[in-house]
Amino acid sequence: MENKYFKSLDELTIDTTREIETTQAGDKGFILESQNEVKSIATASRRDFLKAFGFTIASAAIASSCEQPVRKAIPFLIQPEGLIPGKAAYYASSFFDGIDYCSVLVKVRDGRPIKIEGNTLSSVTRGGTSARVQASVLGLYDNGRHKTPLLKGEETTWDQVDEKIIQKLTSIKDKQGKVVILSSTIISPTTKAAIAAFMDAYPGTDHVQYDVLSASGILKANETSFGKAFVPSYRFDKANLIVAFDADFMGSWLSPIEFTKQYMQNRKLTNGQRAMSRHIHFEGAMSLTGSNADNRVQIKPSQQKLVLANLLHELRKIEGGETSASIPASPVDIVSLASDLLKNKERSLVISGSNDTQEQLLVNAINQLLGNYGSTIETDIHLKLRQATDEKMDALVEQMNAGEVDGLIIYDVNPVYDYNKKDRFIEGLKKVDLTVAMPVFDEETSAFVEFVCPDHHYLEAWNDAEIKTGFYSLAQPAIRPIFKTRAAQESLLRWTGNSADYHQYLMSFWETQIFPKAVNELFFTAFWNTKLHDGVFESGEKEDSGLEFTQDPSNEVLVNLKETDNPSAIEMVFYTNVSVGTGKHANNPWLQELPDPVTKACWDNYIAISPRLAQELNINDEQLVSVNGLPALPVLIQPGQQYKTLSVALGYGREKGGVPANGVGKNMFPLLTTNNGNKTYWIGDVNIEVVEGTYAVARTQSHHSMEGRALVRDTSLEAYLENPESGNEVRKEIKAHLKSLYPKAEFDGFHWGMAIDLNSCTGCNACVVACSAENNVPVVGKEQVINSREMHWIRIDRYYKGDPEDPELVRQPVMCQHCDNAPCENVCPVAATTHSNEGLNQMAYNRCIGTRYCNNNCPYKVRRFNFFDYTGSDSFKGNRYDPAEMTTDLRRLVLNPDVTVRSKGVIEKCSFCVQRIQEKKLEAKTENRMLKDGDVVPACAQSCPADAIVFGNLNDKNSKVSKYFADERNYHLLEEIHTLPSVGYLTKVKNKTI
Amino acid sequence: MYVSPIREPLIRGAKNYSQVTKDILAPMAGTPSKYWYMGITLAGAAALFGAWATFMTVYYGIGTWGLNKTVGWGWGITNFVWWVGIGHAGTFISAILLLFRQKWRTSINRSAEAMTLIAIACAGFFPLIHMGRLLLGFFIFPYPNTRALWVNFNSPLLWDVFAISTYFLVSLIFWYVGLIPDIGTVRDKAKTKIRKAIYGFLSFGWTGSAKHWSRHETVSLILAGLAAPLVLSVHTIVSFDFATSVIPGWHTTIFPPYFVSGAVFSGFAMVLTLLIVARKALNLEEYITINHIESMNKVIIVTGSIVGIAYITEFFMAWYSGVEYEQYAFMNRAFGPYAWAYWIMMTCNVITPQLFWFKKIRTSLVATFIISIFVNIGMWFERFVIVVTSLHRDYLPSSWTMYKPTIVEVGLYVGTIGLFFTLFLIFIRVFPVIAIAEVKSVLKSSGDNKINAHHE
Amino acid sequence: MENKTFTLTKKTIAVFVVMIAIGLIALAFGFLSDINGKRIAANLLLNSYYFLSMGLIGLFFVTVHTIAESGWHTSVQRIGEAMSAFIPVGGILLLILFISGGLHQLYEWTDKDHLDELLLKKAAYLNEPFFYLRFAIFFIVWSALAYYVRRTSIALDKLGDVKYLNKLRMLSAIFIVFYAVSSVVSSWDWLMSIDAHWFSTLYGWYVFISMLASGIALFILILFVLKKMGYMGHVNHEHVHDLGKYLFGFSIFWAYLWFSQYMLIWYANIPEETVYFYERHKYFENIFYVNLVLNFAVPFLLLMARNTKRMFTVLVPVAVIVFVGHWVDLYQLIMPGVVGGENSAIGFLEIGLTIGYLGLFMIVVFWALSKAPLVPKNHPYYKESAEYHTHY
Amino acid sequence: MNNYITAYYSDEEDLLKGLKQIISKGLKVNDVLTPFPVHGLDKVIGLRRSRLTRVAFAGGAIGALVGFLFQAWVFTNAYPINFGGKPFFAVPSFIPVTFEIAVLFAAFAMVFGFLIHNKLGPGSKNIIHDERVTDDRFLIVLDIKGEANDKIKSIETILSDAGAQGITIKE
Repeated sequence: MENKYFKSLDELTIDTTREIETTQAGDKGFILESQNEVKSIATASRRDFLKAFGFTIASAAIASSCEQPVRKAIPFLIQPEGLIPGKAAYYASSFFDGIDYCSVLVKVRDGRPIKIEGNTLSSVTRGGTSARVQASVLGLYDNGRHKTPLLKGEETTWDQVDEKIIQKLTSIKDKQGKVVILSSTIISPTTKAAIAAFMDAYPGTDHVQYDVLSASGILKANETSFGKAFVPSYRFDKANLIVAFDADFMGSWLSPIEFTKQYMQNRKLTNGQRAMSRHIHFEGAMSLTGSNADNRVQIKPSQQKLVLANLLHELRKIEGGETSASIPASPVDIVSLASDLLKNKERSLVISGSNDTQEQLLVNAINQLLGNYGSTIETDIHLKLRQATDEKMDALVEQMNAGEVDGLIIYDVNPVYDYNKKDRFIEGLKKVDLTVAMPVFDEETSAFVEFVCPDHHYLEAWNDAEIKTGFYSLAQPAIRPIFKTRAAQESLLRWTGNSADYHQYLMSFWETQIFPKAVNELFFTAFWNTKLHDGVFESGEKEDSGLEFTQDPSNEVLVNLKETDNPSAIEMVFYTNVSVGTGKHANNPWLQELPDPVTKACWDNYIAISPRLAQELNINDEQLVSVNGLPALPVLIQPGQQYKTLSVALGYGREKGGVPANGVGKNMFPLLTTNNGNKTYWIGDVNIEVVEGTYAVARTQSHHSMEGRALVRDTSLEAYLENPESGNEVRKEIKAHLKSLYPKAEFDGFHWGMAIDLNSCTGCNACVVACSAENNVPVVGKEQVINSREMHWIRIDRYYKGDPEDPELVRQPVMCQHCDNAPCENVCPVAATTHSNEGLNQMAYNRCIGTRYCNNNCPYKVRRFNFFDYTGSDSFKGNRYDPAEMTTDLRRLVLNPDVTVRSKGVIEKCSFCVQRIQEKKLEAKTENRMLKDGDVVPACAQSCPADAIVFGNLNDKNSKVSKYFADERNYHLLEEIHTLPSVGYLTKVKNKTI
Repeated sequence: MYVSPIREPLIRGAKNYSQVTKDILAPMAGTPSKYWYMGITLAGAAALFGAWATFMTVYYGIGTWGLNKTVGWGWGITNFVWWVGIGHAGTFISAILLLFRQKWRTSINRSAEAMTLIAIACAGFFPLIHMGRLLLGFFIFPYPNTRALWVNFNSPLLWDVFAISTYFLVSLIFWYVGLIPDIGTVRDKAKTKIRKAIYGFLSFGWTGSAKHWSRHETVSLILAGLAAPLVLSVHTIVSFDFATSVIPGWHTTIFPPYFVSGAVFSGFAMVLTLLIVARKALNLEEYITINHIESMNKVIIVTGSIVGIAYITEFFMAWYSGVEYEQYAFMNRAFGPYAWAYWIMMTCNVITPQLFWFKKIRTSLVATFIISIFVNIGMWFERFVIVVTSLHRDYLPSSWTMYKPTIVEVGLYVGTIGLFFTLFLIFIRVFPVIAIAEVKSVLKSSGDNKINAHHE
Repeated sequence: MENKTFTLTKKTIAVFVVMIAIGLIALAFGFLSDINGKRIAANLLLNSYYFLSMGLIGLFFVTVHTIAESGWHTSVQRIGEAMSAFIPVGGILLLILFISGGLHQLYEWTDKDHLDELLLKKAAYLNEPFFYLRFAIFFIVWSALAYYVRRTSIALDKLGDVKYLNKLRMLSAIFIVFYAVSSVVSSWDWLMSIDAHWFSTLYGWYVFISMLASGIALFILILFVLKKMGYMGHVNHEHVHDLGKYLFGFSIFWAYLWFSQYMLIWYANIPEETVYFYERHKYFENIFYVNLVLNFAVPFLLLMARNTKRMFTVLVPVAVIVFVGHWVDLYQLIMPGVVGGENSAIGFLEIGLTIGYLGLFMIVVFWALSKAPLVPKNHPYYKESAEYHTHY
Repeated sequence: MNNYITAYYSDEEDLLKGLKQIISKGLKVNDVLTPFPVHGLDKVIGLRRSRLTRVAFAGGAIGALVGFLFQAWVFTNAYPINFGGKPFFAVPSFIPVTFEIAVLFAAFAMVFGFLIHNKLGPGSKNIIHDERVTDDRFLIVLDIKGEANDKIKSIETILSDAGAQGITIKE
């Protein structure tokens, strides 16, 4: 007799003898039957249950209901219009946090934003995202958000604060006092209009922009060179030779997502491309970008100007132009670099991350000499992401202290935490009569102001942005405001007496200001609707002033150049990492648990020190030291760190960020200094003092050498061009010996596979957060990371090669390899992990009893075990382990209902985003078509700003992934043990001079 | 049966049958001694510590242990294999020595079998407690269910379930079948009514009939024939837990016989540890003589040497294989962060038992006792070395970690030791520790007075 | 009452000489026909190793029972001693094979100029001088111990002094310890290094058990022949039963090790190991299964019952099958590596040469048997053996 | 009514000698109770070799078949799942469980056979003729049900001639 088992409750009542095709939408059993499975339905038996297991991975409801009762179930009595339960809607929006800009799509399920995806329609970020962008959805559900307006710390109503603020504003206006709006860089034209409207209403108002990561130096240098303070638009995709001085342009400098996209476009060797750019990086600390460079040169931050000057000098010498008086010699050899640069005139790009105006003037002179303006640096398109000059902020603080400021409205900045002279700011604040803050999160500054007027989270708000000249984008709410918050712009307008809501204001601004720029658009409504749908609008307009390089005071700089004061002095660099950034995201557990791309440490900041200096000072890893008398931090010995340079991350040591931000690391902002009006992100001649005790730093990787194993294979461009198999020669040998005692596996429909181009992966970690968001990966907290129990389904292995003082660094994203001969599947006693007929290695969480045998037997160690009840889904009560407060009702709203939340004692791992595969198969089926290559994109591939990850059907020989697999560079990790992984890696190629 | 006069007697003191009965039943009579109470208090306290650790593990999760993403098995499985190994001596003595007609087994097989059963119970505890979801542990049985799910017959852990439970059950019936005539003796010597009733019930109505004896012997022999390969199979399957994997240091073909040998090695060591104390405490020196100890020590030399050869073979093959992962795994064992464990293992398992080549040492109770303890320690470390040092550094250096046990894991281990001694102490009070009938059957041929025995 | 001394008759010698002649003809046929030189070398290795091992198992039988203080074996120990007399002969045959160019035919690692990376790594072990050194050590120690064990055993019988028994124990212990290592290492050297890229830690023990089971079978056959010739009247059913149990037990143990090795390699499916069985599956599939039937299924099923282990009518055919079976086992260990799938066959060369070796072996054994009384009646444990009966 | 007559020896060699004598006199010895298995007793009183071995074999064979076929059925028929690319009919994987079940069945079949055959078991009410049988007495039991008194007398004489002690007539 043929048994057929029901796969979902509906099927019990529906037809169970269905033969071939059912097009009845909404039948859940239907999801299970992919196109290739159709023929097996006729003979379906218990195998169906396995498919149902596959489905339970995609069905949180069924799975969790097995273990515990559903606590609350509220049906839609009146179904909201346009909402199909179980189907996600996507809304275009824009993310900007003072570091990254990103055009995004917000995935909304049942009214909840649960995931951020890159928007491929934006020609700026082109579908790329970053870790912070990915994590921003969790910020929406932050426990530390302001929930109501506050008056002197007490909860109150909007009417009350409005009344009181207007009263105060009016009295200031009456006495012709001064109000200052202190904000971050405003890239929103409409917001600027609202501010302008406010300034109109209160004539004594000033607007000061304050960037935590300042580009003052560039702005001021360009003001000198071009007569206008702007940041130009850089084109890494057009540069064949990139020389960067301490500019972490793939991590934090100006517009990292955009730059990563551009940079990688020019470095891919797939699709028949045979050339790639060369990237030379000068820096003291090991940065994300530096670790990706073809050549990395270690210099102290204080030497940077000298090296640049010598480079300019050398270039001029070769060019035969005027050479100024002799300058101190460069600490590193730049002669060959100069000639290389000259060979790449108009195709090179020299940048510096320094905030020193003089240094930027040198950079300008070099780029001018190389003819880069107009090609790799566009002066007619300005990058608007940094507009603040530090002098203005410093001046404001002095004015406040002098009692010249009567009202201060703080918007989107947290100077009490991140301003280097925060004490002075606080003092000044006390002398201001009206203090208003408009933050999203409860933060340090909120405690010092009279009125807190909480702003929407960006996912709740309308907004717009002009990222670069002519590149507009829109933001729209993906959810109604969760709390009693109000758009900051609306607050400003309200205080001027304008009661329009910001949505209306934005639309009318666009109708009058932006719509006219659109060509071929007749009706505003149509224009608006399409642009809102797309999220972006690119008008093609250009700047019309400040295009010409007119002034070159670089000779003065050269003449005044001095030898570095003290070559033996130890210097210290301050950087922002890819996770918490400037500290704004410190309360985001996903980001706190994100391992640094270089050190693999998380949950803390620490002082990186070179191995040589550590030995000299007799300091061990994790020893506590104090720098310049500040609170002690642990030391982390960092290969590749410049001998006399220390580095430490900013953005830690939050005091009022909530859990988990508070008390994580130490605040290093107070160490920043101001020189010539600009903030300097390094200090010279620091004093290290060893403090009693050690401090454990949580690291997800503790062994840094490949031990001679061919795990990450790499080669040089030269060798690659000669032999495409270079670096991967061993594969031929391995393949020749691949003998199996098993029947060859056949996957008749799909055979899912993934290819990872190691040449593209920068290690930015966007995929790690995307995966956590998509798959409800728990956050385990610092202590468990120290115990090596982090849960990430995808990790980026990082190894050092060569001399520990000057190592090469290679990376490799590793997730479940979905081996067709998976050692893990064999050993599970209860058949909880099995192989699907599409080549997926699947986990049935319900069936798992937690022997961890699969984990032991996985050569890649990609399986993760729920050591505690991290999610609150255990059947025992009171044993939850949630140090990062990820299981509060609020934060749980971010959970993806398509993915089961795992309970204590269960193994979990990468599923190749099986829920996405099933969703797309279903979609194709309802549309009665075959799946196309590229339809299914797992979360990691979707998030990647470098397009390093390709996913698809290996049975389709024309799919992109098949082509990658056929590439000579392709290899499989540990292929020699015949696991037959479905993940391939393409050899990393460095364009290095040997 | 003729026994050459140059052989040493197995039972000292000119005993008659009645004396044998009296001697062996003596420990069960009267109230327990002060030492017995002290022992059971100590053992019970240790077991309570284990109960606390069990609660912690079940309630809070495996996170209370020191395991991590790379080292998925630690002390738990180390203890499991250690206990299973110890549980091999009893059946080995009873079955294999019976098949090889080694008469000296008669004095020690009863207590060794009891020890086996208790050790298997202790061992079986670990695979259970180390499940992430203990309450769903029943999934492991292939029972018919409405979802029509079955288990994975490819999994060595599943084989373990069958092997361990079969072994426990067969050992239990083997032990009990052997015990039935002796329970009859206890019953017939019982003074109180209750005792008589209880032992009468347990004796299954044993009368000592010649027919029963005849069948009893057949059953014992066939059970021995079945138990002998069973003993091999159990530790073989335990070794499959490791050897079927692809982890360097785990995957090696020599594991099955080498584990079996190691198991017998450790089991004999534990039997020696227990019996050297028990023979003194229970006044059984005339039954468990220096000869017995010496015979067991010889088994220790043989199995210890096999284990030693296996160690060296593995090490040599790791080099000879030319496989970098294999080579690293073994270099890491000997010189890596857990090298101390490796050298403890080498010292205790390979070097110390070789001292038994000296007759003086293998006939010295003190030396035997000390060396048996060394072997117990060494064999624990062998499993630790195999489990932990293979896992903590396997294929991808990115995932290499260190493992450190927690107090909860220590509690579980100490707890099973407590349980072991508690049950053993109870055993010596309720059942005869020496197989009375079997000793009587060899008394004539191998007793002290055998020279007087006339035999044509 | 008993015929206690064995006399080697001319008729017996004639039979063996004929067998040897068949062997020589087969060898000559091998050289004259177009049979691959590797195949001849492989056959010589197979038989030399096989019969050398038979000699070693004979010695092992005597020594292991001596140190286990066993009594029953004394009735049959002369057979074991006589088998050990072949050790020097077998060793010399092996040496001749190696030095006459067989080494290069058999082992690819001897081709010093064409070593791949992996073999270069192993060259510290797999090189000719070291190989011959190990050979020399094994050969000398084995032969010497075989000689001394037998001499001491005869002395014990002659003089009946317990002092000789103690000496015999000492010698036995030395042999067991040495053999424990040398049996394993020699199997790596002579057999495993044929497939020089491959390795298995269990290999040495597997080969040892194979030879042990086969050695017991041959032991039974020799006992049977002697009985047929009217000797060994003092050996009763109990002794035969014990030998039968050995044959049964070791056959199961062989199967156990075969399974352990095969299953583990099959299970993990790592190419560096699977290559070995891959070839055997592909080119030697019949042999692969025949091996299991002859060496496990037959003795397991036929010797399970008590009576069959005691009766020559069943035991002898089973012993013949097992003896042939382990020859087949050795064949599938050697041929795939040396000759390869296409050129291997079992023909006149194989069968004839084996008959020749058997003849040579038997003549040596019978010669040795004739040199000492068959019944060691002065052995202190002999009386235990003579009165050996159990009620099981 | 008199049912049995019992007598004992205190040494197994005397027992064997006595028994031979008694049996040669044509008496049928009903049972002999001993504290341990006496070597050679089976032959003297003519006990057949036990056939429990066949029960064990049958149990083992059934166990092996059940074990193997069950696994094969699950993997090829009821639950054919791809585990690491292994064939569904994965014979090497089935061997361990097959073996264990065979041993389990054989052992249990035999032990239960033994108990049932001997009427032994928890709560079994077999007659205990002499409490010292399990200590140091070798007791012989003769059936005298329905025998005449003089016949009983003659039996007693034969017994005492054969060196038996403590001749008792029991109901």
